[in-house]
Parts: sequence; C-alpha cells; structure tokens
Amino acid sequence: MVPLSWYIILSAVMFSIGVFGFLARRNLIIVFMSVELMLNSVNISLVAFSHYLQSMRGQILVFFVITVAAAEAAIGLAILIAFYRNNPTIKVDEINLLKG
Amino acid sequence: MKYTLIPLLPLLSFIINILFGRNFIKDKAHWIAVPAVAGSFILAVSAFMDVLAGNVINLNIYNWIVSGDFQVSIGFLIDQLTAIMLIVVTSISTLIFIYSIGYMHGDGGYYRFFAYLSLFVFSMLMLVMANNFLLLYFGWEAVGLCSYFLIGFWFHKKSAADAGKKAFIVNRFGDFGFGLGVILVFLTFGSLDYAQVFGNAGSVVGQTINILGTDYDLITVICLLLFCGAVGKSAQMPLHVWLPDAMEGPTPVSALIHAATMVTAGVFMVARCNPLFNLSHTAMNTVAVVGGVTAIFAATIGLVQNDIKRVIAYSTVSQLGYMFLALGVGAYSAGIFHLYTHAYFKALLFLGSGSVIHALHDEQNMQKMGGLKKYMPVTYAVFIIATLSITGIPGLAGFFSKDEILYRAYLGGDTGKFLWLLGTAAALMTSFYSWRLIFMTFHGKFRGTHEQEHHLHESPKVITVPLMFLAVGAIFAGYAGIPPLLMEHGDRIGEFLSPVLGHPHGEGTHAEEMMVMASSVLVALAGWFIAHKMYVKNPELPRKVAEMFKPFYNLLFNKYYVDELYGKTIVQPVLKISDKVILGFFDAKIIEGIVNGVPNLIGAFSRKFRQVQTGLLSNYGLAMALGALAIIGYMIFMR
Amino acid sequence: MENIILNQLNYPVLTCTVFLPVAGALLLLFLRGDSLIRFTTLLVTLATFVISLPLLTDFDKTTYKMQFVEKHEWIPSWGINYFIGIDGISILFIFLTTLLSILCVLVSWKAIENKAKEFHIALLTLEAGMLGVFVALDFFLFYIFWEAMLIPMFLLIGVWGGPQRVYAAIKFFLYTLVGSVLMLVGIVVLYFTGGNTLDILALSALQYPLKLQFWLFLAFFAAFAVKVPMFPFHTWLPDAHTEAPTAGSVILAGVLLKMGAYGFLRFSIPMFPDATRLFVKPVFILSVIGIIYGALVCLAQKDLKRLIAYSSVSHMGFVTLGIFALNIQGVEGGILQMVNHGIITGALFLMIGIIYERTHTREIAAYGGFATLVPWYAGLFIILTFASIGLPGTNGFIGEFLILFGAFKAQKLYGVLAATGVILGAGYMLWLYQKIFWERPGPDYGPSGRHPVRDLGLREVVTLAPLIALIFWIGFYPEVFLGYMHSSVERLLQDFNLSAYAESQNLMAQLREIF
Amino acid sequence: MTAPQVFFSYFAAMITGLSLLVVTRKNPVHSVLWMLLLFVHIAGLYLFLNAEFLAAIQIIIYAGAILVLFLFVIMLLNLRKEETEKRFQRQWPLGLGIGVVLMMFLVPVLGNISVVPPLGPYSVDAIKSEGHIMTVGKVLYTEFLLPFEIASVILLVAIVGAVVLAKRRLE
Repeated sequence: MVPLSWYIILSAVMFSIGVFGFLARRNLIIVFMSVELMLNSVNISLVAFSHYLQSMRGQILVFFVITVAAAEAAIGLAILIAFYRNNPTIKVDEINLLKG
Repeated sequence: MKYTLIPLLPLLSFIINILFGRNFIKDKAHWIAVPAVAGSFILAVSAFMDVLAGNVINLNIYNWIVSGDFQVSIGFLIDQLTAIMLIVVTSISTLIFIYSIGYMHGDGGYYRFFAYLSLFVFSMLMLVMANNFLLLYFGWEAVGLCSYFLIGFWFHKKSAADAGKKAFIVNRFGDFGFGLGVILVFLTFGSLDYAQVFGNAGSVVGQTINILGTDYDLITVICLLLFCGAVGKSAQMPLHVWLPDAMEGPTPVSALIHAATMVTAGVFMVARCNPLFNLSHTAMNTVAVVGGVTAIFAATIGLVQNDIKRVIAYSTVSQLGYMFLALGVGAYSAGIFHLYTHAYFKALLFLGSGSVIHALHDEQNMQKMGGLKKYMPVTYAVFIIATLSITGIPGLAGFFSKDEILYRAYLGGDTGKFLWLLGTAAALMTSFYSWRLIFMTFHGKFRGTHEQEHHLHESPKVITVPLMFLAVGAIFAGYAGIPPLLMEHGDRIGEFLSPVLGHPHGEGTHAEEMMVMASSVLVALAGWFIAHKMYVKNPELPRKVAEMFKPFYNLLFNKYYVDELYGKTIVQPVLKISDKVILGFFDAKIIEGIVNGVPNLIGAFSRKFRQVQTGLLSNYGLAMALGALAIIGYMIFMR
Repeated sequence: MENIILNQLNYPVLTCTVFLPVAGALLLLFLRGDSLIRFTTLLVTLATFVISLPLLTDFDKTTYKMQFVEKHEWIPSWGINYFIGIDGISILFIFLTTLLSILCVLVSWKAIENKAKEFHIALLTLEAGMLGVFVALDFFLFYIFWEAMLIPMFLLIGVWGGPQRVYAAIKFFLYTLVGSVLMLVGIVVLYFTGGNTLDILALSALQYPLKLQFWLFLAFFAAFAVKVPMFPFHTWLPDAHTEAPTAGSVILAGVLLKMGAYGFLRFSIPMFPDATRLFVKPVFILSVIGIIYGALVCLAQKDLKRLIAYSSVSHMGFVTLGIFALNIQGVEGGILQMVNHGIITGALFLMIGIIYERTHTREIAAYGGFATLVPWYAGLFIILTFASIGLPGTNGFIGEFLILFGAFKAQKLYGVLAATGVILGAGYMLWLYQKIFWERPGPDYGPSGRHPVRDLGLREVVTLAPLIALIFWIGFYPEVFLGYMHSSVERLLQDFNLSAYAESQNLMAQLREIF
Repeated sequence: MTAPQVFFSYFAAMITGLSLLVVTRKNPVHSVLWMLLLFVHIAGLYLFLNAEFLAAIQIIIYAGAILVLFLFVIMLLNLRKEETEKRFQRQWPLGLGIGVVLMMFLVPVLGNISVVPPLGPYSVDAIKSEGHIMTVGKVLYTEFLLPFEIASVILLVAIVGAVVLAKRRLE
C-alpha cells in the first residue's frame, strides 16, 4: 500500500512549486497557471484524504474547487483581456495601478 | 374691550397698511391711519374720564408665558399715570398723523410711513398700558423697533441707515440692564405684576445681593438696572449719542418719537417704579445726578449747533434731563407734568422746524436760513409760542412745570441745591439757544440760494392747523399744575397723580418759592437778551466769541467728542478684535489649526507610508506568502 | 412598564411617520422625470407632516410618560427592541422636522437641477433618519438612526454643495463621526453595566457610580457637543453651512444641530446626574464663550451664509446655557429656543437660498439697496432679523428671555455675560440688514442691471409663510409649544434633583473619587 | 517496493517534474502544453485513488475547458515579444526561497500523517458495488444540495462577469 503521507507530501511539493511560480514569474498568464497548480495540489490531497478516510466529502469539495477554479480562470482571464486592451502589457512588474 | 381697542386700532392700521399699502392703498394710507389713531384718542379720553371718576382698571387678557413658577400675562393697567400718558400719546399722535399727510405728501414710502407710525403708536400704548414688567419690556423694545424703522425711513441715505442702527444698538445697551433688572425683579418678588411687586416692595428692604464677592443693596441694584434702560431710551448720559443722529428720520418722527413720546418712556418707567426707587437713596441720587448733568451737558452742546433739528434734539436731551432730575428728587408728579407739557411744546418746535425745512426743500442748516418771518408768519408765531414756553416765561406751559422741578430740586437738601444750580444754568442756556434758533432762522436776511428764496412759502393748512392745536397745548397745558404760590389747590395734576406717585416731600416757604421762580424767569430773560445781542444786534459777535474760546467752542461743536470716544474705545476695538484676533487668529489659526492639523499629520505620515504599496501584484503576493509562512511556522514550531 | 403609555391610536403612528419618507424614497427609485419626482417628494413630505399631526393633537400634556409607544422584539439575544415613543421633549422636534422637510423640497424646486432624483431620495432618507433619532427609545435603534442620518447629509453637502463642498462634507463627516464613535463606546459600556439591555428608559432609571458617570458623560458629551456645536467644536459648521445647498443648510440648522442638545436632555442629564452637576460650570463657560465668540465672529464676516452659520453658534450657546441651568425656565427656554432657532435660522437660510438663486453671490459687500429692489423680500427678512435678535413679540424673545432668566437664576454672572450676546446679536444682524437692504442699490441688480432681481414668487412666499406665522404665534402665545413640555421637563428636573448621591460630598472629594 | 508504490513513484516524479516545467518555461504555450500533460497524470493519480469520476472531470474540465481557455487568451493577446524577454521577476530568488522553506516546513510535518479511525462508510468495496458516479451523485444531490446550487450561481456570475468584462465598450 501507498501510505497517505506520500500523497500529502506530493501535494505539498506541488503546492510549493505553485507558490514559487506565483511569486517568480512575470507573465500574468503563467501566474494564473501557478494558481491552478496550487489548486490541483490541494485537490490531490483532498482526494487522498477522501480515499483513506473512506468519506465522500473530500471528493465533493474537489467538485467545488474545480467550479471555483473555472470561475476564477474565466473572470481572471476576462480581467486580463480588459486590462490588456487599455494597457498593452501582461507583465506583472509593469502593472502597478494600485501604487499608493 | 374698550381698553383693549386703544392699542388694537393702531395695530390694525399697521397691519392693513403694511400688507396692502404697497399695491392697493398707496397714497391713501392716511385714510386708515388717521381714523385709527383718532379713534384711539377718543377711547383714551373716555378711559381718562373713567379714571377721573375714580376707577382704576387692571385687567389680564391672557397668560403670555408660563414656565414653572414663572408666569406673565398680557394685561392692562390704566391708572392715573397711564391715563395722562394715554392722553399725551394719542393726542399728539393724532395731530402729528394729520401733519404728516401734508409733510410726507408725495414720498415714495407714504404707506410705509403711516404703517410704521401706527405700529409705533400701538407699541407706545402697550408700553404705557402694561400691567407688568415684561409687557412693559415688550412695548419698550417695540417702540425701539419702530424708532429704528423710522429713523432709517429714508434708508437709501447711508447716514439715515447708520443712525437707525446706532439708535437700536445703543438702546440695546440700556435694555441689557433693563432686561436683567426685570429678571431680578422676578427673582426677588416672584412676580412681574406691578401690583404685586410694588405691594411687596417694602418687604425686601435691607436684602442684599452678592455680585462678584461684594454685597450690594438689592433694591438699589434693581433700580439701577431698570434705570439703565431709562438712560438708553431717554437718551441720558452716557447713552445720549443716538438721539441727535436720530434726526435723520422724517421730522414728524422726530416730533412724535424723539421728542414727545418714546424718549419719555424712561421717565414714565421710573415714575411707574416709584415704589421701588423710593426705597433706595443711592438709586434716587443717581437718577437725579444723571438727569441734572445731562440737562446741562446737552444744553451746552445745543449752544453751538447749526442744524436746526439737532439744536432741538439736544434741547430734548436736556429737557429729559430735567425730568429725571425731578424724579430723582422725588418729585415724580413734577417730572410727569414736565413730560406732559414738554410733549406739546417740543412737538411744536419740531413740527415748526419741519415746516421750515419743508419750505426750504430739506435744508436743515440754520446758517443758510434767516428772515423767514415774513414768508412764514404762522410758523413763526407758533415757534415764538413754543420758545416762550420752553424758556419758562410765566403764563405758558413750560413755566409751570419747569418751575415746579427747580423748586423741588431746591428743596432737596445739599445735592438738591447743587442740582437746582445746574438746572438754572441749563435754563439759561436753553433760553439762549432757543432764541438763537429763532433769530437765526426767522430774523435777519435770507442766506440761502435764490432758488430757495423764490420758492419760500407758508406751509399748507394740513401742516399749520396741527401746529396751531399744539400751540394751544403749549400755552394752556401748564394750567393743570399751577403752583400753590399762585393759586391754592392749583396743582391739580399733582393731586390727580398722587395715588400712584405720592406727594413730594419737603415744604418750602413762600419766599423760597418766589426766589426760585424769579431766578428762573430772570435767566430766561437773560438768555433772550444775550441771544438778541449776539444774533440780532451784532451778527459779527458770534464768530468773535467762537474765535476767542476756540478750544472750548470746538469741544462743544464736536459734542465733547463722545461719539469719537465710543468709536475709538468700543466700536473699533470690538470690530478689530473680532476680525483680526478672533476670526483671523483664534478661529482660523488655533481651532482650525488643530482641526486641520491632526488630519494633515496623519496625511503626511500616510504619504510616506503608502510608498509600501508598490502596486506590483507580486509584491503583495510575496507579503502574503511570507505572512502565511509565518503563520505556518508558528503553528508548527511554537505549539 | 409604568413610565410608558402604549400607542393611544389604533395604528402605529410613529412608525408610519418615520418610515413614510423611506417608502417615498423607494418609490422615487422607480420614477422618471424631474417634475414628477419633485411633486412626489412634496406629496410624501406633506403626507408625513399630516400623519405626524395626530401626535400633536392626541398628545397627553398632563403626563411625563413616553407616549405613542411601540415596542417589539428585534434581536432578542442581545436584548435589542424596536422601541419607539415620544414625550414632551421630543414631540416638538418631530413637528419641526416634518415641517422643515416640506419647505426644503419647495426651496429646492428650482435650485437643484443636477441629479434631482438622487437629491430628493437623500432628502427623504435624511428626514426619516432625523425622525428616527427623536423617537428611538432603544440605544441600538438610536445609534443606527444617528449614524444613518449622516450619510444623506454628507451626500447633500458633497454632491450638491458649493465649490468647497468636498472639503466641507468630509470635515462635517469626520467631526461628527469622531464624536459619535466615542458615544458608541459609551453605549457599549452602558450595555454591560446596565444589565445587558439597551432600553434607554431602563438605563436612565439606574444609578451609576460617579467615576463611571464621569467618563460616560465625557463620551456622550463628545458626540453632542460636536453636534450642537459648542465652542470650540464648531468649526465644521461654517464650512458645512456655507457649502451645503439651501435645503441642506436648512436641515442642518433646523434639525441636525438640535440633536446635540436633545441628547443632553435625553441621555446626559437623566443618566449621569452627578456628572452633570460637576460639568455645569464648564458647560456654562463654554456656552458663554460660544455666545460671545459666535457673535463677535459674525461682526467680522464677509460671507452671508457664514455669518448666519456663526450666529447659530451663538444661538446654540444660549440653548446649552439654558439646558444646563437645570431649572424649569432654563430647560424650557432651551427647548423652545431650539425650536425657535430651527424656525428662524431655517428661514434665514431659505431666504439666503432664494436671493442666491438670483444674484449668485454670497458676498455681503456685493449687496446693498435691496429694500428698493425686492421690498417683500426685505420685509420678510426684517421680521427674521428681529426674531433672531430676540425682539419681544417674536419667538426669539421668549426663548432667550427664559434662558437668560434660568441662567441668571442658576449663576448670576453667566446670565449677565450671556446677555451681552443679545447686544452683539443686534449689532451684527442690523449691520447685515443695512448692508444688504439699505443704502443705494448697486448697478448690477437693478431693473436695468445685468442681473435684475425679482421679488418673491408665490412658491417662495408659501415656503416662508408657515415659518413667519410660527414666529409670531410663538411670540405672542408660546404656551402652544411650552404646554407640551411642562410635565416632561418638570419630571426630568425632579429626577435630577432626587439623585443627591454626590450632593453631600465636596468637589475635591468627588474628583478624588473619579481619578 | 510494491507495485502500487512504483506506480505512485512514477506519477509523483512526473507530476513534480511537469510542475517545474510549467512554471519555468519561457513560452506560455509550452507551459500550457506541459500543464496538459500534468493534468493527465493527476487524473491518473485519481484513478489510483478509486475516484474515476473525478479523473474524468479532471480531464474534461481542466484539460478540456480551462486550459483551452488559457490557450485562447494567449493566442488572443498574441504576445510575441514577451518570449524574448526575461521570464522571471527580480524577486524570483525570494520566491524560490519561500517555496523551498514552505516545502521544508510542510514535508517533515506531513511526512508522518496517518488516518485515525473511525472511517466513513464509503470503503472501496462500497463504492465499487454502487459505482463511483452514483455514490458521488447521491451525496452531491442530497447532503450537498444547497452548496451545489450555490456553485451553479457562482458559475452563472462568472459567465456574466466574464462577458461584461471582456466585451468592448459600446460607444
């Protein structure tokens, strides 16, 4: 048998890679993809827990995560397009409208 | 009901005229005002008859203010004093209303004039008919209001507007004291009703009031506070400054308000409060001294003025001083008697001068008049009568009342003797400036422009007839109070008023009375003599005298610089402090400094601190990640 | 339950009064067309006024108890009730609010062209908020109304105001917010010390230790003193007044300023009597300073609206003076003076709004000779001037006289000092009148000038007439209004005097106990 | 090492490696393609955990919809010159550091995680007897009905929002 902890460690590693991508990349699209990566890592751990606890809740939660991820991707990319139209760049370090 | 109608008729006239005058009534305003005030006069005569028959009316109409134990009603008291005042006010008002028909003819604000005048009569009647202090205060302020309107009647003139404002504000200083006096009366007696207050007056003798750590006699404080109001309204020193300026108003106003009625309200009030004043020597002496000093002070200024109305105005101030002198020595009835005779001859003087001014097309400077005798015989004649009366020539009204006052002053101990001297000196000056006025105006040659000379004419009947009526009053009004020396029980007015005002104390010998009378007649003649010498016989003399006593002349001509003094010490500092110190510095710098300073400080800090917000998404992400890391680290390692 | 009378009428009259404007505001959301919106708003305010009339007619003047009470559970777990009712102190303000709201709609008829719908919605919400403050008997409800009222007012100033409107609006908002946040703290403390209830009547019946009273008084004082406004918390007022549109100024002067003094009467005095006793002197001093200071500042003003605004500081100084005189005359005079001030200053702001529509300037120096140009206007203005000065026969006199009487009775010196404000009041008001109406008119505004001014129109006369009528009505027969408050004020002072807890101790001992 | 462990190791290695590729590729299109592969492996892992339905969903929604959306956007924006510029921000070492530290925090703690009974009713056999889809469906439509409906609302909002945001202003 594969121990539960393996899955969780895999999830943690993947999550950390996502974090790294989120923080390091300049391209906003890839930043989004890093977020998806993190969501997926969480999904893995959820499914793993669900399997090992013999409960359905984890999997249900994955549904919702996927739903939210889809919504997030749609809205995020729409914002990206709207933004790009006014300000033709998607480089994270060139977008500073929030500057105080 | 009859009594209520006395003030209500003029009020009605006011309301109708002010609401409909502009668009409907226009130059027919007198058709409403004159009947109304004449109606009041008739009702007043009937009220007087009632009082003469021995009925004193005291009726409450309704409760005006009720607050806890503080209760004041609107109600009327018609006793002997009020009855006399009613007659004076309504009779002179009626005559002046009629006079105004001619005088104000063609003025753009004709309806307004009659409206205000009616309102004034209403207020004045409320003042004299009040049966409590607060209603008195109501009338007191309301006549001030009318005075404000009427002085500023020709408001497009800056001087008139200023004068109106000045009159109101100076009066406010007096009313400040008066109002406090009224409050103190209530706190002392628990009522503002005359009957109750005067009835209990004796019970508070000896009580004291603590002001800033010192104890003062309660009655004295009350009386002095009330007297403050009288000083303001009756233009006594040091609040006399508004009355001469008030001559900016139309002449009928000067005659009615600033000579015959309103300015005597102070005298009326002190007489009304005689039960209180009698209890305080200090207050009485203050009244007498203020009166005496004002009498001579104003008379000296009157000596050198050139504006015909201002001369009469200072004469009014001086005569009011006489009245207060009388009140101060306890001769209340003499004071009221003088008030009554003065009303006629002073109204006559004013209306006469109005007639002159009218004829000269609003020329008021006596240096530009002269020789009017032959153009305006009626005016001249009434002027002579009024002057004889005011200077105290035996047989005319002024003689009786003035003589009574001087005699009573003479009997009033050492202070009284001194006041008598002041009064007699003032009488000399009165005589001088009154004759000076006559000589400058009616004698000699006309000194105005040809244009004016061409138009010189006697005034129309509607003006001269009221003058004749007043002249009759100026002659015969005095026979109500013939001194005992001349006729036993001749002082009918004193007897009539005695239930309210009591009898003056002190009896003198016939010889003393004779002496006083003779001296006052003598100074009257002396005044005529000097004036005649200076202005008829030797017209160059006045200038020489003025040159000789240059500084003194200037002092008088500039009215002792009182206006300038007030301007420098009160008005300007207050305005300057308000503008520069309070508004400019305290409000704008200190309070606003703090109010705006604190946010500015926060703002400055924020401006620095907000640099943290780079606007870069990844920086925020980094911060978030670090925060999450810190929390995770804490969860893992610290627990 | 012994000090309330449940609603005497068979319908929830207070709720209707308070929430009718809200319903009106909601209705406005669905309407189009400016004139339709104006008419609807006018109708709603008129209806509110009519609905509030039974309060006046059915009011039982013989009792101090809360009347027309409605009490329903709202958030039971926190002990919060929907609890409303009025007594002799608050009833007059209901009347004043509903009346002035009508006039505000009328005066904005032409003046507000931009975003009329939003304006009227704000106006109606504001009315509801103000009414709510005066009827609320539950702190939670009270605080909600108290704060809710700020928002429409903020918008009125900030959107429809003059050139400096944003600054003024923010200043107004922050000033009042700082005060009311402190009050919120006070309310929370009361909630926990008073046994987990927010019932104002129940909390008023309790006795609090002196130390607590002291700090709570200060917390509430912060909110109320800013609202009044007392010197030195007044500087938001001139800015807010000057920049606000006419309707805003009228509401501000007419009703909003009254809430501070109302708060003193409703909360500070009954709840913290001992602390009140300690604070009488300081409040007296601040009031007298406010009276004289406000009047002096008026003497130096160059801006029409600012002058009236500062005169409010002076007049409200009289109000606080009267209230803290803590005798019947003072308190009744104070309440009446609040109503008077609402009428007089409200009317003055209406007048200024009317003339501003014609001349588009607020600078006093630009005026002059207007009595010839607009005689009816000048005539009404002089009435207001003298009412403001406090001439007998007008309502101003009754209020001022009772206050001075009360103050003099309580503390002679302060009574005398306050009376000097009466002299100064005459000074600045007459100066103003002379400058605007007397002397020769300037060339601009004459019939042949660049901006010929026209006299009052029918709508404007209708707007002003009720206020002018009230001025004389109260002036000659104040009992119509004084009558409502007698029992309540008597009871208030009776309770106040009963709480003799600290009477026995001297000041030093009291202070030692506090610190 | 048992067979499952070998399988798992393969998937784990692939997932880790593909993740790294996703976040490090310069060309976003490449990243997307690597991510596609990554999702397939994740789906495999789900199968391994007896979650067939989820595996299908993973492929259909993630690979089929979301990634296509990403590709769409990349194409739409047509970012040629991005490819020639730096791929990392200036702060990338910090990002790396945080990632590593996070991993170091998590791995030791999560390394000895294990399941504590009682276990739920959905054992592998129970799911097998009913079928995975049926099981998920039953739970979803009974116990989680309200959240499910809310999720649909969220999607609706997202649709409307995306349309509003992305459409050109009509002027």
